[in-house]
Amino acid sequence: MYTRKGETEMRELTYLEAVREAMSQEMRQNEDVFVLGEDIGLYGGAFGVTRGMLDEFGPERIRNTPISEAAISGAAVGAALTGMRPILELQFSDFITIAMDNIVNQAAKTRYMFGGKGKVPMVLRTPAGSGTGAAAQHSQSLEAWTAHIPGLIVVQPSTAYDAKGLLKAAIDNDNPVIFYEHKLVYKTSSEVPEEQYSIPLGVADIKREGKDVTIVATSYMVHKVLEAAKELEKEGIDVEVVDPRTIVPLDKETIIKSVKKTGRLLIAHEAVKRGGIGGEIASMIAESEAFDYLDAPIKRLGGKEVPIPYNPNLEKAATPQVPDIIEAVKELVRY
Amino acid sequence: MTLTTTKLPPHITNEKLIDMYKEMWLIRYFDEKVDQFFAKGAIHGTTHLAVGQEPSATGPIAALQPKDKITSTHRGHGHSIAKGTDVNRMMAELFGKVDGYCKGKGGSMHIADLEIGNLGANGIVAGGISIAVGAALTSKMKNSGYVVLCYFGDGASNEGAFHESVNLASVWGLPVVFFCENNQYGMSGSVKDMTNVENIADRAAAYGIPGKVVDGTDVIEMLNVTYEAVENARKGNGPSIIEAKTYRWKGHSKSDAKLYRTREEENEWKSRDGIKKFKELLIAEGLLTEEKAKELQQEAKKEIEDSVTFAQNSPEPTIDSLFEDVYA
Amino acid sequence: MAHGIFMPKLSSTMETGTILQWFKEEGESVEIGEPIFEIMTDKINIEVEAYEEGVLLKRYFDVDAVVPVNTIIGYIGEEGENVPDESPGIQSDEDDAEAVTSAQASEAEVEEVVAVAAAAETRAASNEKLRATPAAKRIARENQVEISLVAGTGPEGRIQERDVIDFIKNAPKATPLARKLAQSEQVDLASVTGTGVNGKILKQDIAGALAPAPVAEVKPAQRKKLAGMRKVIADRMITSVTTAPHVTLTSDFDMTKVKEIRAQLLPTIEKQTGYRLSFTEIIIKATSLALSRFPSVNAALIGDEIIYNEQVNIGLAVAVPDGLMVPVLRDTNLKGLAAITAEAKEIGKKARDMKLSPAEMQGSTFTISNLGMYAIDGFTPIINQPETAILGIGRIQDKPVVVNGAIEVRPMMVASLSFDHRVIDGAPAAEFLTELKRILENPYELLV
Amino acid sequence: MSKKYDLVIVGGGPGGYVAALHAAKNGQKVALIEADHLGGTCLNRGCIPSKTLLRHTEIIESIQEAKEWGIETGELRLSLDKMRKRKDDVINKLRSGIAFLMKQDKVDVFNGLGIIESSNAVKVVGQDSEELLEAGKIIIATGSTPVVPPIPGLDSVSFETSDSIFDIKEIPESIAIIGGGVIGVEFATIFASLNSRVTIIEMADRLAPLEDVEASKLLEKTLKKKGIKILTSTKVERFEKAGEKVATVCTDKKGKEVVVESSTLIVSVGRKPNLSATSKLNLEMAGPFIKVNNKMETSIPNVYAVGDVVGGFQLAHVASAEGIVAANNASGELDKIDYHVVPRCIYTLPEIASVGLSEADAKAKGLNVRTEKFDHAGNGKSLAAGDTTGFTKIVYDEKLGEIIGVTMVGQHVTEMISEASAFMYLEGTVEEAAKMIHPHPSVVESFYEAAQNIVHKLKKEKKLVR
Repeated sequence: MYTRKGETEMRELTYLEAVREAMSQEMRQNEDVFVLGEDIGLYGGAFGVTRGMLDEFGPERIRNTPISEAAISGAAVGAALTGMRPILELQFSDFITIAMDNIVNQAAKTRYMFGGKGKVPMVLRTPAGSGTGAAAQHSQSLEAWTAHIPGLIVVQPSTAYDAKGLLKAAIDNDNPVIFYEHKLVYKTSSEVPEEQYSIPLGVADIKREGKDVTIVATSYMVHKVLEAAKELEKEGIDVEVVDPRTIVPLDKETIIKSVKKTGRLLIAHEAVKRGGIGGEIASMIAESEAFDYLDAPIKRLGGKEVPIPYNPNLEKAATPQVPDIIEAVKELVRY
Repeated sequence: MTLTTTKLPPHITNEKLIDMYKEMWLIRYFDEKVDQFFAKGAIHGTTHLAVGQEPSATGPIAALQPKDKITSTHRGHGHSIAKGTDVNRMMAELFGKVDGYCKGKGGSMHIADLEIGNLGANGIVAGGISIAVGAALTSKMKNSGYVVLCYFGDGASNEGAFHESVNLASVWGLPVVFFCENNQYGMSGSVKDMTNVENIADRAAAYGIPGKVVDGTDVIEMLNVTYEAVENARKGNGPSIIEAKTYRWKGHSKSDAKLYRTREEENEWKSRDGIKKFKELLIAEGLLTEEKAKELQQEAKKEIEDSVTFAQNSPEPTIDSLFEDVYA
Repeated sequence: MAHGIFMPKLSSTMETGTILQWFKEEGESVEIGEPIFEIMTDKINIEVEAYEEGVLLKRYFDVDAVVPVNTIIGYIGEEGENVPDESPGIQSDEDDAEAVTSAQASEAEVEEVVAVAAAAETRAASNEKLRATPAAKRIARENQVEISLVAGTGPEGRIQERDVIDFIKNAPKATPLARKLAQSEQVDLASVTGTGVNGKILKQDIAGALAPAPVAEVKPAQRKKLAGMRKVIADRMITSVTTAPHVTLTSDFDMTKVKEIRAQLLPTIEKQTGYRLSFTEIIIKATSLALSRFPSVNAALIGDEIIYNEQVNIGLAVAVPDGLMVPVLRDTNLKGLAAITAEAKEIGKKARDMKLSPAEMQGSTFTISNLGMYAIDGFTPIINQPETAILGIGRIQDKPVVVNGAIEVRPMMVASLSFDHRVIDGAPAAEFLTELKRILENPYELLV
Repeated sequence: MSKKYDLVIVGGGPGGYVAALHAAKNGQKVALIEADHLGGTCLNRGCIPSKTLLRHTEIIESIQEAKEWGIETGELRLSLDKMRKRKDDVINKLRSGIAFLMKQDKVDVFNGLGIIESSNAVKVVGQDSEELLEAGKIIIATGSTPVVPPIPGLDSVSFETSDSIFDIKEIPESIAIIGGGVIGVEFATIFASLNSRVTIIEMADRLAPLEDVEASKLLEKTLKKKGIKILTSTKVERFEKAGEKVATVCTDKKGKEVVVESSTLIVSVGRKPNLSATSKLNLEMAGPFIKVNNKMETSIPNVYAVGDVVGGFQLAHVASAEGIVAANNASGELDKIDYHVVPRCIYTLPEIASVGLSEADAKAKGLNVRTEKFDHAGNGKSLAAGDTTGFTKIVYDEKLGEIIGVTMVGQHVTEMISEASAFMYLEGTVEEAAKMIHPHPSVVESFYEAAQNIVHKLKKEKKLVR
């Protein structure tokens, strides 16, 4: 993993700890910020993200809710509309289906419909992605849905350092933010400065410089792509890894610049390939000046068009793995 | 029941009563004028009119304190007017003009005025209920002391959001009053076919909160009952449900031939016109004379005519306003 | 002030409404919201309520009338107010109208945009497209390289970036002029070998590549200039062919009698002249006789004048090395066979030895061209101008011939007479040839 | 026993001595026979002496011009002796230069008349000795001599030719020049500046007839401005003695008799090949000249001929180029002469220089050409130099932008013509000429400007192959 030197003392934090620290540090300063969600109090959150926060902030600001995604998502919108800065934890990103009206028709559109009056500064944090054997209804990656709605901001941090900085930016932002945390990334760790810092939304991060192929990857896929890049380096293929960090707004310039340099683009995400954001990024590149620099057709890797299966081997086969990435890159370069 | 014998909320003065009378005519003429323009195709899209439900807008909102907030529905012109939203800017919004409340981008179902506590109409059936709960949550957490009056219709009472929200409000004891305008029909679904309880208010018991049925044509009864529920909530005793039996004289929307109901039923409800009853009550109580009533009626009509002129003179929004306010 | 009741527009597609029934009579009072009449639209039947209260002053349309949207169909107002006798048509107050038209206007705009988009759709389908990656095309564009000349090494022959770079790197060096000529004549520089300094391609190299490559490595044929006698013959032939409309008549002569007469006279003439009489001399004699009877065949055309020759001088075409000479036997109509034979033989030898004097080649009035010694029957001899006709003699060969209904073997010879149709017509020429046939088939007449 | 050489060259002029040096460098054992002085006509009686004297003319004319520019001098005193001395110094320096080169490259130089006995033997006839040289290969480079036309009375008067004129003792009071070709107009320029009264008599209808029509018109105009009398389309009938002077009797194009009296007479009507060395050979001839192919081979194997003796351009630099080709072929290295780009210069003031075909020649050849002329009046350097007479003219093909020919008239254009030659030799087109950055200010910029005008025109007319 890469490290990034900051002024203050650096220490190794897991992704999960980084998220918790971001929320806690913000809540200590800002009364309006509070967390609501199912089993986030004593239980500490389905994945332990809010562990310990009940003791520090009490039940008023760590509000355990009934299992009513429709109500609690609407309540978050209402609270945000009237001055609060709620952080709603949706236990699994798959449950967004029950809260969809409040996200798509209320949160995203209120400011626009009310002619610029009112704002909905809320963050919807939710664990996403497969690999934990949770099967089809608890393993989905549906970021393409929310990315499709004007008025929403969609964030997918891949590392602890990014998670802390981006969550801070999300909470400070006056718009509704959908903040996807991949379950398998919770336990990865990286150097995280102790003091609060904010990473601007819409700025991609080159996780690895390279000149032969550009791979745009999101969330947990960034780790797999970096692993593949190490292998490919042995065969003399120099991969550049671009992590957009936020899907909306998308840092098009960085991706275009990279593709102009390498002339080859692979997009990798865990979500089902059909209708995934890979298609959006590919057409953005095809419509940009980078088109003239393409020396091979744009290639995408995404989940198979199947619900995520329970069996571990089938589960692995359902989403792109490191060997798939290596194979795809070779196909691109052999061109 | 006469004014002198019933105890009115302290902030209701005689002038307020007269204002309430004129306000109801304002609400009626607004919806009639809008209906007229929609019939001529002069207004874009569709609208939902609440002609006949004026008392359930004016009565309950009259019970509120200025800091209290309301959430409205897709048939909410009356609620907005009763909460003090400016008819000129509302009419301009219906004409899609820049001076409209939403700069012409919201339309009839999204009129709102957050400064005066009007958290806005909502195009989604029961869309406003969980938002009202949220607003009440803020009031509780910041103990701002305001109560949220949450309007919804008989149709909305069968949405999942209604049950979850009322339960959440009751569990967290939130300062919100759920006010149901049961106008007998959810679009074409008669409430008798769609709801298996005599009164929607009866469902309050399911969430351990008080529920009360009132006459949707009696503005004074609604005033008092709402006042009681609102103050109870303000004291922290949690939410309650009030159901007003009322009737919408016009169709669900512009192209509704009202085949689902009989003319007799319509005429029977029209005969119990809340505005006329309130006029007779005020005259009986000596607070109003026939001429003054006519005068107030004409004033209201004039205000609505002026609102049309205002709307027509207001400029169209520029194309690049398309991209404004997507994000804060 | 009376208010117009108008036909409402109840859906975006509604154009007209049909009045089904009236609920109010003229003069009856009307409350706001009270239904006044019922109409049928393209979708549903619907009751139309009053927006004004007052008295129904006028009804303009009866039941079943089809009324366009927004047409005034009646008036509500105070008792006794006067209103127009018939309907003023579409609601006149322009603000509503204006609102209506603006709504329609926006729809028109939408149509127009859709049309434009459709037009853009019809891209010209380009012919079988060259497979090249955008990067390859970009580099080709930037270096003015004709991409179709680049060999693609990608899958299915797709041209990759490196292919274009390699093409540029080892593109043959050529002078600007050579490059321009190659471009304008579509010559692939790679296919040209440069003769300039260390292989640089020059303009002439391109020109060379353009010149039609010699079909096969032909050994240089022996070249000879068209000159001398050859040139003279060529010129005369071309003049004759291009000025005289040649027609050739052929006829089969039965040479049985001629053979007999030759056999008989051969020894005598040989004794007299030392030369052996040949068929040619006999034919010359016969022809001369015939010519004296047909002056037009013995004529000459000089300028626009026909000269009917008195003398009959026969020109005899004699093959010589590289050419042809036509020595002349004079007054053959007056000379005997012996004289003709001797003269013919002598003059023939002189011709072959190229010793003929110019005088001996002038003055012929008719020419005979004899190809009898070859396997030739009929042919189309070219008139020896200024003469007007020429006789071609084929070989004498035994052939089955019907004589008096029976097949007999006879020594037959084809005679081909070409004549100048400007001077001689078909009939006289045919007559002359028939006469010649008659004489040769009865040679004894010659002795007369 | 006669000396043996791989290559014997007869004639030490620009054709001969350059061939000798080149063959020597190719490792050949070379002998060079020169009857007179090394350097031939060009060095001793042609280019070098004339250009030396023309330099004096340039100075004299500049001094006169300078008066208008505020640079005044006293009365000009001209010393022909000093001028002649400078001319001789230049010639001697160059002669010894060539001699040194010969010694350096071990070429044996024989002074005497070379007579080619056979295709492998050459006799050197010295003042008092003869020598026979064995030759593997022979190059004939005997050059040419001025033509003395058989005009009646010529033998009865004294006259000069280009061979003798450079040694006259005084500046002629007046001078008649027969022949308005390259040599005639240069002599006219020299003597006009020495204040002789000069008259040129030319049979053709214009001076320097081989050059571009506009060039020779401009030349006539400038020579007239210098006071030189020009009689074109005039035929010399006869010469007569007129006291001390010579009377040249001629008839103009209308047949009227014109008499020109002058103290001196120069005959420069052309040159004829010097065939003194080849009397014993049965060479195939092309008119008066020795017939050669593009490898400079004559009809006799192992015998080559170069320079004026084979005719053609009759220019020193052409002779040298032919010499090199002959030397290469003689030393077994295949080489062919290429006349595609041969510059021609006339050192009058202003100078004339041209390369490739003139407009008339191109059209005569049936080429579809266009021309572009840029007057030096519009050229900054010419204006600064105070001499704007002159122009640059490009003859080009509109389809490929090929430069078919260039003619330049102006100061020192003989130095500038090589740019146009380079473009033609390297087959550059008007586009490259229009693109190449030229020094500013410079007279040669006019070539650049003309090229740009052409490209703009062709682009507008969408003619040029892009």
